[in-house]
Order: sequence, then structure tokens, then C-alpha cells
Amino acid sequence: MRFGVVQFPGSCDERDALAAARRVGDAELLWHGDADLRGADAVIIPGGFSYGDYLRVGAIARFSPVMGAVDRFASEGGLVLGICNGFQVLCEAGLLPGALLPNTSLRFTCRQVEVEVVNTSIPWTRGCEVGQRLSIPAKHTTGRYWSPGDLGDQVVLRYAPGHNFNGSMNDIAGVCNEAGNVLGLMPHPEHAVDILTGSVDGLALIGAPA
Amino acid sequence: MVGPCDVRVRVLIRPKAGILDPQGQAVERALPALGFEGVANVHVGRLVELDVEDPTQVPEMCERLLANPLIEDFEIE
Amino acid sequence: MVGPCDVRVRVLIRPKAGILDPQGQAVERALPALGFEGVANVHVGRLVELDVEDPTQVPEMCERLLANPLIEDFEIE
Amino acid sequence: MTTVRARHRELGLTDDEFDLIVEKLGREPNQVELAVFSLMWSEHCGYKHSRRLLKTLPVEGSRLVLGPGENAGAVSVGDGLACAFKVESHNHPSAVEPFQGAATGVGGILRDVFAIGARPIAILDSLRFGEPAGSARSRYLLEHAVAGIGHYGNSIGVATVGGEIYFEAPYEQNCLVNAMCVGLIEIDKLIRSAAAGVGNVVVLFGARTGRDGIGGASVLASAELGDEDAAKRPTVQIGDPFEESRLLECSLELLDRELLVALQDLGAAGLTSSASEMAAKGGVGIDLDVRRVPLREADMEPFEIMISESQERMLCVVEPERVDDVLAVCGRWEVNATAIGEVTGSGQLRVFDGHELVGDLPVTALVDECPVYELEPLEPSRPLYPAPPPVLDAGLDAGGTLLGLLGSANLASRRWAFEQYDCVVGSRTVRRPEQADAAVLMLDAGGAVAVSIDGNGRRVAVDPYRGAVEAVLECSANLACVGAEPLGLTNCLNFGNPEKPHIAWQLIRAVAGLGDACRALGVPVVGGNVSLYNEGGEGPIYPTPVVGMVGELPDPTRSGQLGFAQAGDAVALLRASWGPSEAGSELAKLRGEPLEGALPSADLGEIKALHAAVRQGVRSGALRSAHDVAEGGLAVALAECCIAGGIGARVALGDAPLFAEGPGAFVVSGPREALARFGAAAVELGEVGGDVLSIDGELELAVAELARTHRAGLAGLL
Ligand SMILES: Nc1ncnc2c1ncn2[C@@H]1O[C@H](COP(=O)(O)OP(=O)(O)O)[C@@H](O)[C@H]1O
Ligand SMILES: [Mg+2]
Repeated sequence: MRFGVVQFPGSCDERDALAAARRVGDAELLWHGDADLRGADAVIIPGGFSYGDYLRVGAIARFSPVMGAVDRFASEGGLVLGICNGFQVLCEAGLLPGALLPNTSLRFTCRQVEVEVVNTSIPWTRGCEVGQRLSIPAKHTTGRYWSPGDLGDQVVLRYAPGHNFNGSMNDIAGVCNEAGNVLGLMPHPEHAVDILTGSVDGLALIGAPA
Repeated sequence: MVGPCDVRVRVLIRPKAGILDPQGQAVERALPALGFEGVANVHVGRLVELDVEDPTQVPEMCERLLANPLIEDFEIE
Repeated sequence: MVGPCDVRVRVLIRPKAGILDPQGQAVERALPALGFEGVANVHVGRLVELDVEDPTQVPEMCERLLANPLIEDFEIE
Repeated sequence: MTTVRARHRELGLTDDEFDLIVEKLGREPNQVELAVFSLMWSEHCGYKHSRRLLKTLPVEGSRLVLGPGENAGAVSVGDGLACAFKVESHNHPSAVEPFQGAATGVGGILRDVFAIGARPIAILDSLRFGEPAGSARSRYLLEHAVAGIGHYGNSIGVATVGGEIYFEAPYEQNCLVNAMCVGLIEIDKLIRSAAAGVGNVVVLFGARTGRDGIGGASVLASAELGDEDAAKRPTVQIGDPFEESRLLECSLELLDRELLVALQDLGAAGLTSSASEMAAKGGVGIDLDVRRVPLREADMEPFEIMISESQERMLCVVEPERVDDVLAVCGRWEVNATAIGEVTGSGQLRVFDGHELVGDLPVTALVDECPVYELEPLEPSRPLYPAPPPVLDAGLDAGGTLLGLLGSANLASRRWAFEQYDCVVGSRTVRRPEQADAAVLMLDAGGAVAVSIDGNGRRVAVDPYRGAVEAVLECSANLACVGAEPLGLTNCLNFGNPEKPHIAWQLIRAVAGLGDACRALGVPVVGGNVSLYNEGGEGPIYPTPVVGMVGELPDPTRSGQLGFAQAGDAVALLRASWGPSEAGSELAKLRGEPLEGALPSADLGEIKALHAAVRQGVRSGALRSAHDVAEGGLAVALAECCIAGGIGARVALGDAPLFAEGPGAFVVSGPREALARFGAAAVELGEVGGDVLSIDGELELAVAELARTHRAGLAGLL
């Protein structure tokens, strides 16, 4: 299994995502300026503050050359995982439904949260049980998920009761596209791959396709 | 950088009605504490101002970049 | 909540001239790469709209809450 | 002539200093030269009142890699790796505009660390404000400074893993915002800031130059803040973490490809201090053409370009044949880079505006010949500071007093603040805030570093010498609690106006305490920063030496934690030369007692041995929890162990006082037989278990209530 981890100017968690992916397969960084996924089997759009979060989160990064390639890759069924800022970029790019709005607190919040897996039928969650709880850190200012209309089983992850600190609609923490090959979530599974740093639950997601 | 025929364009971007606007609410809550009464319907949005050679580009620029039509309305002046 | 005699006020808040505007700068640098040519002097600010009973209070509201006079200018419409 | 003299006073130079400049130049300085001198000879850059004192601090250590004099210090952490770190203040800018002041403070200390080639892995912040209750200004400063630190650190992807906040009335007008950065670098990749190689090219890269912070170094950092603050406001510097994140990656790639001869950040006094310090360290000259500097605003005058404090800029020296490669790397990171000058053999800093020479300054005069002043200390005969207002009824019983302390501004949980910081990015954070007394960051090759920052100004105000000693001991104790051994120390000396005899006395006594404590522990001072003239209308701040310490532990899986871990474990007090008193304690403060009495004296040798014993106990696993007894005394320490562990304890303290404070004691827990091995140093207090903290049967409080009070304290004040 070969992961490509996209690096935008202002990405923060790309090295962490790279290291996490290397626990379950090969991985390399993909430069935002190259419209080339270098043969990756799965692409991770990492967290951070691409283009400083300026103008609107994910708004500028989504136009970078690499995203054109990601778009084609996804439309051909390629596996894509967007984490935090990566989730925001995928929503801006129209690869995922909905949008992410400022936390109701209007504050950046970094907290270990519990999320519940509600859809295990997609490649990224096939290693999980329905209702399984994962302990994963979340850290963002703009994580309040909103989407018009009902998403049905495109909702993949929900914050466990009491863990939805950003005000997301229906406690939604992660959603997929209709085909199920593209997943976006606000919590950071790449920061839950080592018991020394708090949890290994993130491997259940990142390791699933491998 | 600024060409002779450039036009200054102002784009106002607002949160769509019906979507929670915590920034507006925060301002609305803070004002009375400062002694400002009788304020309502506060909304906070973005202001983008730019010089463009070709103003006909601007609507598309708004649709694709400056605003997110799913959650925001925009107005060009 | 909205009294009969309320006025809708629009406040435009901009980074002060001469003070760094990282957002405007980043957007301006990014635009050509995104296929938007011929754009210059991009500045990103905030838009605050509110209903007020007494519009004469608005300048003080801006000074004290809506804008940060150290680094921002505001314009009331 | 008279106009020039008027001008030099505006710029903060005395008449004598001006005459000295005329003497060094052999003529009157022109405007550019006067501006440059006024900054290089300011307190902030010239260390006019602290240089002699700093020389007394110990800088030797078996692990020392880089001592004071470079942008950051460094100690060896094995495998050819060094840990670089430094703490720096941004007090006055934060008092003027807390969000940007704190944000740019973080940006500045990050640049100091990557200026020597290290990749930043952690940030810590040390903050001081007036009492939040009843002061809207203090709450405003707190909220915006914390938001600013988070904004910058989070956006650039460096974990903010620790810090401290104290609230005391003397900081009301003059808050303190100190930021520490820790980085990692392979020792053979370290780069210095000494310019070298006549004919080499000087390249400025990063943000364009605007009028930010013009006069900042001499006005903001060397003058007391008064009512004329407003006049300083147009010069507020705005931080751009997005620019800095590209600048950081770009700088590290330039070093990785070995394209640079020397590297230096632009901090206080901008190009002026960077260029002259690079030249001075290399014993060379530098020619600069200000016309080539990319500007954000047209029509800037040469002197403005030279002293601008625009953020996110670096200066490097490059061999001519490598300039194109350097510009290419910068281009890839979308970082502006421009050749603006060259290294010369002249020993002069020469400033050109195109072809016109607009300034010609001897580098040694600028950097090494700044006048240094003798302090004239006078010990005050009575307390310099008014007693704090009483807020806690002295008649309260032990339980009520404990809750009062736990919920007080200084002791309440800092969760409200640290949750606004990303503490996990980098995948190294083994101990986060509130899990242990020090943050622990693991290293790729195994092993880990631990970091802590501390400094209690009120105790230093009571006794500058012992208060400063305690700050060092507190950091060392925090490291011991996670199993780490101290390797090096950085410090920031935040004091009032040193020209006042009582302040001079505080400064001298505190630095003496710092030095003695470091010598006793065998920990070198690898760098730091000095911030003087911290005074507002109501007088000076508490004397506040902030100490940051870095240590190492061999096995991160054995990192200590502060919370009680297991029902049935024995609870013990480990102490050496512990003679706590209520002088300068949190209890005394809450009861409104004057800042009088003596802090307990400490036998540094015994305490060093105690720290080693705790460290060994944690490393061996004998101690399942360890927490030092500090603010609030033994009762508060026990409560914190219960809250962090989510479990109660039943203890009897015997003659140990509940709330008195002093160095040299730890609350630890573990298997009874394991604790026995600590011999006479250990006094068994009781046992972990249940959901109540019970002390001598006289104090019985549910852990849930302790936790609620502790958690609500700070959030409740905001
Ligand atoms: N309190 C102190 N203790 C030890 N070293 C200090 C202290 N204050 C300043 N220094 C050292 O003096 C040198 C100059 O400090 P500074 O001007 O703050 O450097 P920079 O401009 O790079 O921030 C640095 O090497 C710094 O470590
Ligand atoms: Mg420096």
C-alpha cells in the first residue's frame, strides 16, 4: 500500500501523517505544485493552515495543481483521506458535501475527543465495528460541520455524546462522498498511532486500506 | 502592477441566512455589556477589495474563490 | 427585537494603511496561479451589519468593540 | 547642532552617549547613523545595565554545545543531536496590542531557534497579568495574549506544550509575555551568525519591509509605558505565521543543502542589529544597499529601512556562486529573497542608498563599545509593594481554605488557556499539560527531552535571592517528576527600571541567586533575554526572573505523571531541607498579608540529591506518581494528585503544615515496599483510594468537588 501525503504551503501535520502512514505502508510527500500523485494508491490531505487559512479555510489550496490530480484520482475511485484542513479543502473542492464553519466558541480548541463509527461500509472504516468508539485528538478553529439536507449513510463518524465541542450539525465528525472512497474528518487519526502519545485508535482508519 | 484601466471592486460576503453566525451573536452579546442598548440582527462577514483589469471576471471569482455559495452570499459593488 | 425605528447600519473594517495585511497579500500572490490574472491591491477586511435604534452610537461601538483602532480603520454606511 | 541634540534625546540617547558617538565617529553622526546608534546602544540591544551581571552566570556544562552569544543556546542530547532553546520577552508590545504582541513574540523566538539551524519542536509561554477579577483590562490582555500565542504557534505547526500564568496587581499596567522555543538539530549542522568571506553576498529573505515597529527597540523596549502609549500604536507589528512557516522550511532547506555561510534572524532593530552583529562576530564589515530592500510601502527613508522591525525576515551570507541556488530554494517556498549587500574587510557597516553612501559606522563601536553602566543598588528598608487585598477569610476551616486556594486565579486549572494551543503536532508529546509537572517530547532515536518554565515574581519580591533560587529549583523539581535530568537553562530577566537603586538591588540579588542555584545543580545557562523598565503608573512589576529548563530522560515509556495512579498505592512525602513557611505563600496573598518575612533557606546540595532520588524513582518505576510541593503547599499538592488521577486518598500529615511553601518536597505514590527504599527522605502519609481526599480526618472533600473548583477557577473569572 502506497500513500501520498499532500504538502501545501502552510500545512502543519504532513510529517505526522507521513509517519503514521509509514506504520502501515509506504508513504511519500506530494508537492502542491505538481499535478502528479506519483502512483499513490491512497492520498492523504493533511491538517494545518494551508495558505494561512486566509480568505476562507481551504479556499485557496483547493485550486493548487495537485488538487486537480486528486480530483481525477477520486473520480476514478482512488482512496482519499482529508484530515482537518484536508477535510476543509475537500469540501471546498466539492469532493465532499457540506462545509466547515467557525467553532461556536470561535476559539481554537485542542482536545482528545471520542468519535463513534457509524458507517463501516467504506474502505477507510472497514476495520471498525459499527458503534465502535475511537479516542483521537481534535484541534481546530473551524470545525463546525454544516450541510443542507440529510446525508444518510455518508455520515461516517459522529462525536460521542459530550465530545462535540465545535457545534457540528448532528454531531457529525466525518463524512464520505457517495462512492465512499473519499473520507473527510476533523479529528486527527495521524496523532493517534502511538500509545506513548495517547492513543492508537487512529490506525483503525489509516491502516484500514492497507 | 496596477494597470491604467484597473477598476476598484468591492465584494461584500455574508453568512447565508439560516446558518448560525456565532460571530454576529458574540458581538450582539458584547454590546449591551459596554452600555450599547437597542442593537439587533448583528451579522459579521468579509470585505474583499481589489483592483481588476476585467470586472466581468469578478462574479466568477466570487463564485469560485472569494465566497462559498453553499454557506455565503456575496454582493459586488 | 427589531424596533420600528431601527436603522440598518453597515460597517466596513479594513487593515490600516501601511499595516501588514497578510490575508490580502496571500490572496494576491495566489490568484494568478489559480488562473485569475490582472488583479492587484487585494485587501481583506471585515463587514459588520447591525440594526441600531440610535445610529449616533455606532462610531463609538466601532472604536470600542467592532474594530481594533490600533490596526484597523472603519467606515460606517 | 541643537536640533541634532533634540533628536538624539528623542531617540533615548543621553548627552554623554551622544558625545561618545561623536568621539567614536570623529564627527557628528547623520540621521541614519544616529538612528542606528540609538538602537544598538539601547538597553534592549546593548544590555547597558545587565551585561556585567550576565557575565557572572555559569556557562560551563558537560553537555554544553552552544552558550550565550548566539541566537539560541544548545545542549547535547546524544546521537549527535543537540537541543536548542531560548526564552525571550515581548512585554511592551503585548501591553500595547496583546494579540499581535504575543503572536510576534512567538514568531521572534521561533526565528532565534531556526536561525541556528534547529527545527522548532516546542513552545512554552510564561505570562503575567494584573488580577483578572475586577480588571477588564487584565482579562482583555489575558484573552488576547493567549489567543495570539495560539494563533502563531498553531498556525506554524509547532506544539505549545507548557507554560505558566500568574496574576498579581503589579502587572496590571505592565503585563509580561515571555515565550520559549525548543528545537532539535544535528550538532554538525549547527550554523553560526558570524559573517565571513570578503566578497560574499548578503541576502535578505522573507517578508517585505514596512514601517512596522519603527523605533520599537528604543521606544517600546527601553522606556517606561505611560499615558503616551497611544503615540506608539501606529508602529504595531503584525505577525504572519504563514510567511514564517515558509521562511522556516526554506531556511532549513538552505542549511540542509549547505548553501549558507552564516544565518541570522531579524529581531529588535531589524537590519541594523542583524547586519552589525553578523559583522562584529565575524570581525568583518558589511555594505548594504537599502534601495535593494523589497519594500511594502514606497518612499521609506534609508533610516526607516535600516531600523524597521517588520517580522518574518532573515539575513544570510552566501558565496557568490551559490546565490542562484539560494534564490531558487527561496522561490520554491514562495519566499522573497534579494541580494542587498556584501561582506567587506573594512570593519565598517556602510549603508548605501543606490550609489550614495548614507551611513558609515564602525561595527565594533556599534556592537562591542556600547557604554555599560554600574548598577547602584540599595536594599529597601520596607516592602516595595503594597499588601494585596484580602480575598480569603482567615477564619475559614482547612477544607474551605483548600477550595479557596484551588479556585484562586494563580492555582486554578489552566485548561482554558492550554486548550487553545496545539500540544500534539509533531507527534512527540508524551506528557501534555496537566498530565505531569514537565512536558515530555520523545526523540526519534529513542529517549526524550523534558521542558519546564517557571518564575514566581511575588516570592522574588519577598526575597530576590531565594526567590530566584526557587525558580531554578522548581524547574529542576518539575523535570525530576517526569524522570528527567537537567541539561541546561535559559532565562528572561523581567525587572523594573534598573536606574532606581531598589530595582538595581533586586536585579543583582536575583542574578546572584540564579547563578548560585545553577552552579549547585551543575546546570549551565545557555542563553536568555533581559527586559528592563517594566513599570507602569503604579510603579515597578514584581522582579520576575523566568527560568526555562531542558532535561533528558532515557526512556519515554517511563515518563512520570503527577496523578495518583492506583488504589492501594502508598502516598509519601519525599523531602530534604524542607522548612516551608507562609511568607510569600499563596495563602498569605489571598489573606492580604504584606510581602514580608523570610523565604525558607534551602540546602542546595541536599535538594539536588533529592531531585536525583525522585528522578531515579520515576525512571525505575518505583514511583507511579510524582508531584512537587509548590504554590499552595502540601494540601494543594495532594489535591492536584487526586484531581489528575481521578482518585482519592486518605492521609495523615503529622506535623507537616498544610499550606506553607518552600522548596525541597514532593508528593509521590507507589507500592509501599518501593517507597520504603527512599529511607529517611520518605515519610509515609497514607494510601491512594476512594473518591475523597481525607487529610487527618479533619479535612474531607470529594475529588469531584476539588476538580470542579479547580476547573472552574480561571474560566469562571473570564
Ligand atoms: N538573561 C540572560 N542570560 C543569559 N544570556 C542572555 C541573557 N539575556 C541575553 N542573553 C544572551 O545575549 C545574547 C543577545 O541576546 P538578544 O539580543 O536577545 O539576542 P537576539 O537579538 O538574537 O534575541 C543572546 O545570545 C542571549 O542568549
Ligand atoms: Mg536573534
